[in-house]
Amino acid sequence: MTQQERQNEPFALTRYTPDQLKDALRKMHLIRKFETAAEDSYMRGLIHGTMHLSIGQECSAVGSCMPLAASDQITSTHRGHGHCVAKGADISRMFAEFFGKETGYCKGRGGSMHIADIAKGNLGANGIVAGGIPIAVGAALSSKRLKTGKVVLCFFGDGANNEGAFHESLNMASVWDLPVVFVCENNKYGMSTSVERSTPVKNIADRAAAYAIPGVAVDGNDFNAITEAVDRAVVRARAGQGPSLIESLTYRWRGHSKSDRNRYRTKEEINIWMSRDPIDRFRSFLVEHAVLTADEASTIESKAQKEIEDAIAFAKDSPDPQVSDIGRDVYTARPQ
Amino acid sequence: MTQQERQNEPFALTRYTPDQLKDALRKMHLIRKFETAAEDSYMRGLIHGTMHLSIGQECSAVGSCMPLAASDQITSTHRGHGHCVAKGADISRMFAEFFGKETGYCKGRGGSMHIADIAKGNLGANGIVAGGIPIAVGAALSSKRLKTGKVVLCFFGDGANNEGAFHESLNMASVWDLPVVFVCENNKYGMSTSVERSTPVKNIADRAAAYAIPGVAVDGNDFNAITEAVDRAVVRARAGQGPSLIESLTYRWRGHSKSDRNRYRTKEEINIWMSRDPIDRFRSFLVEHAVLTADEASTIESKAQKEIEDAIAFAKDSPDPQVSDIGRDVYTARPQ
Amino acid sequence: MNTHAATGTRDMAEMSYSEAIRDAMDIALENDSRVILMGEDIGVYGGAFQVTGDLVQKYGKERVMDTPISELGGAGIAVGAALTGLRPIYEFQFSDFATLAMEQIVNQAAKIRYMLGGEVSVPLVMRFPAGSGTGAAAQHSQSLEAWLAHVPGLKVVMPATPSDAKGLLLAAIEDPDPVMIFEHKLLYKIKGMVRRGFFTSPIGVAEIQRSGTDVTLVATSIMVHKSLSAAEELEKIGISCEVIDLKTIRPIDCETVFSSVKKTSRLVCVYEAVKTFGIGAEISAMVAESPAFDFLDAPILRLGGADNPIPYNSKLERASVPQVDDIVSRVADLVHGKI
Amino acid sequence: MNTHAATGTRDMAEMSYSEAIRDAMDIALENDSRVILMGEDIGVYGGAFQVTGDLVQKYGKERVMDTPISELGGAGIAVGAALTGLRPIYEFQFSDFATLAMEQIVNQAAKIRYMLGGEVSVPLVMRFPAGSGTGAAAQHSQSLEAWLAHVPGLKVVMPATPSDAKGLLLAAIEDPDPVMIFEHKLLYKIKGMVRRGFFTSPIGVAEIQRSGTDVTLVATSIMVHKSLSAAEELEKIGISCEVIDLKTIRPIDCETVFSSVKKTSRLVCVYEAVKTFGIGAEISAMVAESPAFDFLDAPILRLGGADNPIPYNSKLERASVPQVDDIVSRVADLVHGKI
Ligand SMILES: Cc1ncc(C[n+]2csc(CCOP(=O)(O)OP(=O)(O)O)c2C)c(N)n1
Ligand SMILES: Cc1ncc(C[n+]2csc(CCOP(=O)(O)OP(=O)(O)O)c2C)c(N)n1
Ligand SMILES: [Mg+2]
Ligand SMILES: [Mg+2]
Repeated sequence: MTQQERQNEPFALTRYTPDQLKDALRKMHLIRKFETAAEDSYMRGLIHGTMHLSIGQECSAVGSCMPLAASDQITSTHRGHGHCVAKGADISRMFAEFFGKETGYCKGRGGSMHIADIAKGNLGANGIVAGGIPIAVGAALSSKRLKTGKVVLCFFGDGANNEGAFHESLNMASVWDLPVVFVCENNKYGMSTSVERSTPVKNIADRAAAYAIPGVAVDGNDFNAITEAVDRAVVRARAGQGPSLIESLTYRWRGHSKSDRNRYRTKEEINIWMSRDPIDRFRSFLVEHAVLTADEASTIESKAQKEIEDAIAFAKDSPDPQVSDIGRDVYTARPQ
Repeated sequence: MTQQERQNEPFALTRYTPDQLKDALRKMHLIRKFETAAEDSYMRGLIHGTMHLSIGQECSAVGSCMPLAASDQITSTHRGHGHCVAKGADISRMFAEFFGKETGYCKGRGGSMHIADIAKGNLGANGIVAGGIPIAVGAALSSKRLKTGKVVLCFFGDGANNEGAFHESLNMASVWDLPVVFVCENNKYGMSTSVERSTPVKNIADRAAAYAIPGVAVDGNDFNAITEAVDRAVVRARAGQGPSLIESLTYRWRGHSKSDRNRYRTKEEINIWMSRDPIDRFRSFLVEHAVLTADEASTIESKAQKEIEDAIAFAKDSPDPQVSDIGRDVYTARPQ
Repeated sequence: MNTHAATGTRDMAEMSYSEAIRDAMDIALENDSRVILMGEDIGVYGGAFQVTGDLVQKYGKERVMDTPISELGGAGIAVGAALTGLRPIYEFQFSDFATLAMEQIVNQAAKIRYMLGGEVSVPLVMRFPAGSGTGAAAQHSQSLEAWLAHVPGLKVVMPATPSDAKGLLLAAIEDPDPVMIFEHKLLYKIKGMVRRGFFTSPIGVAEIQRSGTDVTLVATSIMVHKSLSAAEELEKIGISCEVIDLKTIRPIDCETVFSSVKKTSRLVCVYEAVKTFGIGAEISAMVAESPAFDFLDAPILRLGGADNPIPYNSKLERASVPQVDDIVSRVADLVHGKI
Repeated sequence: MNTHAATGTRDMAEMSYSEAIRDAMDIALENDSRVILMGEDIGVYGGAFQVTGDLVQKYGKERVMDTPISELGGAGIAVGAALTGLRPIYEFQFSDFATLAMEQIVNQAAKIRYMLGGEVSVPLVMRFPAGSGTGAAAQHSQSLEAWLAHVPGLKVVMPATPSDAKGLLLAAIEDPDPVMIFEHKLLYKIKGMVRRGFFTSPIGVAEIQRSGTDVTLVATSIMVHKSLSAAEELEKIGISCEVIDLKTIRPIDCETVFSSVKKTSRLVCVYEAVKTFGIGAEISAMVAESPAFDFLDAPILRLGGADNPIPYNSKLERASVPQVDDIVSRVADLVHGKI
């Protein structure tokens, strides 16, 4: 390949090894299947809370985390299963948490909305819209002060961009040039409220200008676009040049949560987006560019399916927390 | 005067009668003298709280209120004496409030930081930075829903522009096209923190773009500049075209409050600004354009001085609230 | 005093708690053009708990306003609107999100009238879906009413029945001062007979829901129902409970509580919020400093929430708040002198 | 238990309450590079109450960080920093502004450890200058500690003396969990002997500041001083008061209170916050449900703040919170059986 050809090559192919790309595909499948199984568990009455599924947003989650080092950190949202998988979580412990089991990531105390994976750098989903944004900035402050070199990637939704916490956090991250990448996953709705009805600017990314930081809107369902944009922001953050705002345009196929009657959008709209499945798109891309064969792709998918089934079995077999432990971890136990 | 000449004339001369302009000068003097007397009372131990003086910002307050109709409303800040005078308050009741007297605007319950003048459309100063911003938007919502035709002018400082309330309020005002004019009085510091250290954009007015509303920074010490900018925003608001953000560049001569040691700025800086006294500037402008003579201007000033002295006498002679009335007005008394 | 006591059943209809709230809002929107609803997803979505339902169809988006996700600004806009002529009813999607709006609720809504020397009032209603039991974990299950009851200038009500949900809401809308309404999410589906049309239930008045002689149970919201169930169980073992539905926690109807305690000589406070610093502390202290104190034959018992954030796991979640069994056993212990 | 009781006076220095706080922060900044200070105008300005003073000169802007006026974001950044290795001490300029940050304090800081199954901790300290008496009116004079004491996951302390201001702050910084410190603004200038160098005062331990036999006064913060003054007056008329400085209001040192009540048989709670739903309610209820209840010879009295926002006028302001005279007369009435 000539230098010239390499430059015209899609970003992901220049930056990631085939194994990394296969792993990305694997993670997308895991997310889709995790969500599908979660939904199914809910239907069958195995779950007593609600859940926020990210089906349709798999590429955004995986692509955004792709440029991160293992030691980098993320903060996530109520719609956080995908982010968690993308950052390398163990599916078994995720299901166990979802089922409220002692073997879960939060020992059954947090559930779907609070899954975290500290070892892998996922500082946690958050039940409060925009609640994780200042926390991400705080983690970036730790990185800068403690000189750990970590970059923090902060996920939030389009709805979150109208919270005061968004404004205050982006402002301070900019004032202090902190190593944080803000990824706003714009799936067109905050619950039932469309971006048009909540946010008067054309692109949420345009708001970056109010903080004098770079802002870019990209197709979050296009693996090359999202990885390239995040990569640039990560490089910038790592170099001490401060934060960036990336708007990842995507779509959620399912309702906001289980109580959603989908009255605020049309079937047609949903169908159009479903017909542009981001996982299919990524798989085709990989096959087209001979990163893998169609057969290999199928194997990845079926392995993912197996992983999911094993994880569910593990979770189901796991013990519930003991009621007598209810007060554990409210405070840190200290040697007397 | 030909059409052409009229177009080149300074804005204020085209829009306001000489009497209106003289009254504006009178108000500026009243503000300066109110603040000076307030400071003096504090020094002499007549006041037990703190205060935030707006000396140096008189033109910004008066010029901003100039385009408003009497029935229009404002919300104000901790540094609110000037806004209150500008909207037409009775100086006697202001002093009475400042002295904590029953005859004060708030019957001695609110003090300096909460002076309001509902009859004149001043919905109140506010002790919470940015606390008045959503309230102003709410008042604008009332105007729109109740079709009163009122415009609401919302004062706040540069420091306030980093509060979440600023972001949320401007966003909703824009989404709903409410008749509100946001006037950010940028006096270079939020307490000790310079705008450069708190706000990464060049002009706070640039943040208007994040809400898709007009934003303009003007010299708030230039009567023509500030009145023209606010006038345009008021016309726009009255026409149902929604909010605007105006950044009024000004400077406070005194410390933030009485506990300020002025460590965060230089004497030179203060002196430069003091040498560009906005009241002198406005007076010279009026004399130059023959709106009044130097003598008339002096008379206005000395009358203002007299008004202040009478007001202080009234306030001093006024009764304190009764301790037995302490619980009055916590709730609205209702006929049983 | 039950305001609809005098009304025949022809004027009554069975409805759920959430239908009763919707009915009240419908009546208010119909009767008073100053009334508006504000909140997140209360329009076409019908509200996170389907309380506003289809009201947007009937009254339009200008009166049933979806807000962006901006609780501080939204609450503040409601305050400003109330100050200037509208009568907003602001819905928090979950009461937990009130944590974002405490500034406007506490520093502004509660204090403006007083700070301004009585020149204005803030006729604002806020609705807070509260409580645990939905598996939504620690950030969506809190009961924070004690915070607001600590704030002079606010009124705080906690209707337990569909009838009160409607009557207290209509009273709140009529009230010139800010009224905060805590609605337990698990109550939305309970049914009850509710008077048709306009009526109000008085703010600040408690109601004895069951008469008894051995012990007074003062309960709020969902705990009224649990206490009534417990009282039935306790009757079987010979313990006669008087159950008071407090209804308003600011201002508290002390007299109803005092009289009952004077009669029964034992007091138990039942509430879902974290026990420490909750409503039970206030009721207990109020009695302990009153003449009713002399009538007490036993310590005052508080049955409140456990001292932990609400956990996700459903067994732990249930164990975090008083259940009927807990009430039965603790009250029995108290009456039997074991406490 | 006074941790410096055993120390000779050579190791002691007289300092003001605010100097003691600054000293603690200085020591912590010196000893532990993870410690940072955050807040509005805490740098070159030295803090609104001059508590941080010149620390920025010594440690630089990276460790003594002026924040923009953004309490929610600032608090949240402190939470995130605490979660990931720093030990932030966040100063609210006035405790009233905590109303803007309740989301991060209550939903995040207090709950993260529990929600995450104990995988992390949040070693965060927050300082809240609180209380009235400065003529700053309703939005700058509140005492909101009861709110935070209602929240599992937080610890809440209220030092009354320079020594405790230092010792409890150093204990808070060492603590792995979030500790909220309420400092009464009128205490900043009081002086007292304070041990030099590093020491901690135990969180959760109350102290009897004066022994007595007729009545127990449980007080917090500035009310400890007012109660001690009242006790002197009361002694003159033959009433012997035991004065307990509660120091920590979450968790409360119940045993110290119970033992005292068993001895004196009378209990008065003295605090500045609005009486209703304040710390007095909790103390009263805690005693009323304990075995100490049987020892009580009189109703439990609460002397707390009036049921109104703090007014500006200084006479009204004074009348809004308990003063020494009020304590003297109400305690005398109680002991004389007039209540
Ligand atoms: C502070 C706060 N307000 C409201 C909610 C309720 N809520 C949960 S998710 C959601 C919509 C969020 O929209 P967005 O940020 O776009 O994320 P998405 O659900 O689309 O992924 C709302 C309103 C909440 N959890 N927290
Ligand atoms: C929410 C809140 N945070 C902090 C303060 C303390 N405070 C009062 S005024 C002020 C500075 C405000 O700066 P700016 O908005 O620029 O107004 P200016 O004082 O310059 O007129 C601060 C920090 C406050 N009153 N409210
Ligand atoms: Mg969305
Ligand atoms: Mg300023």
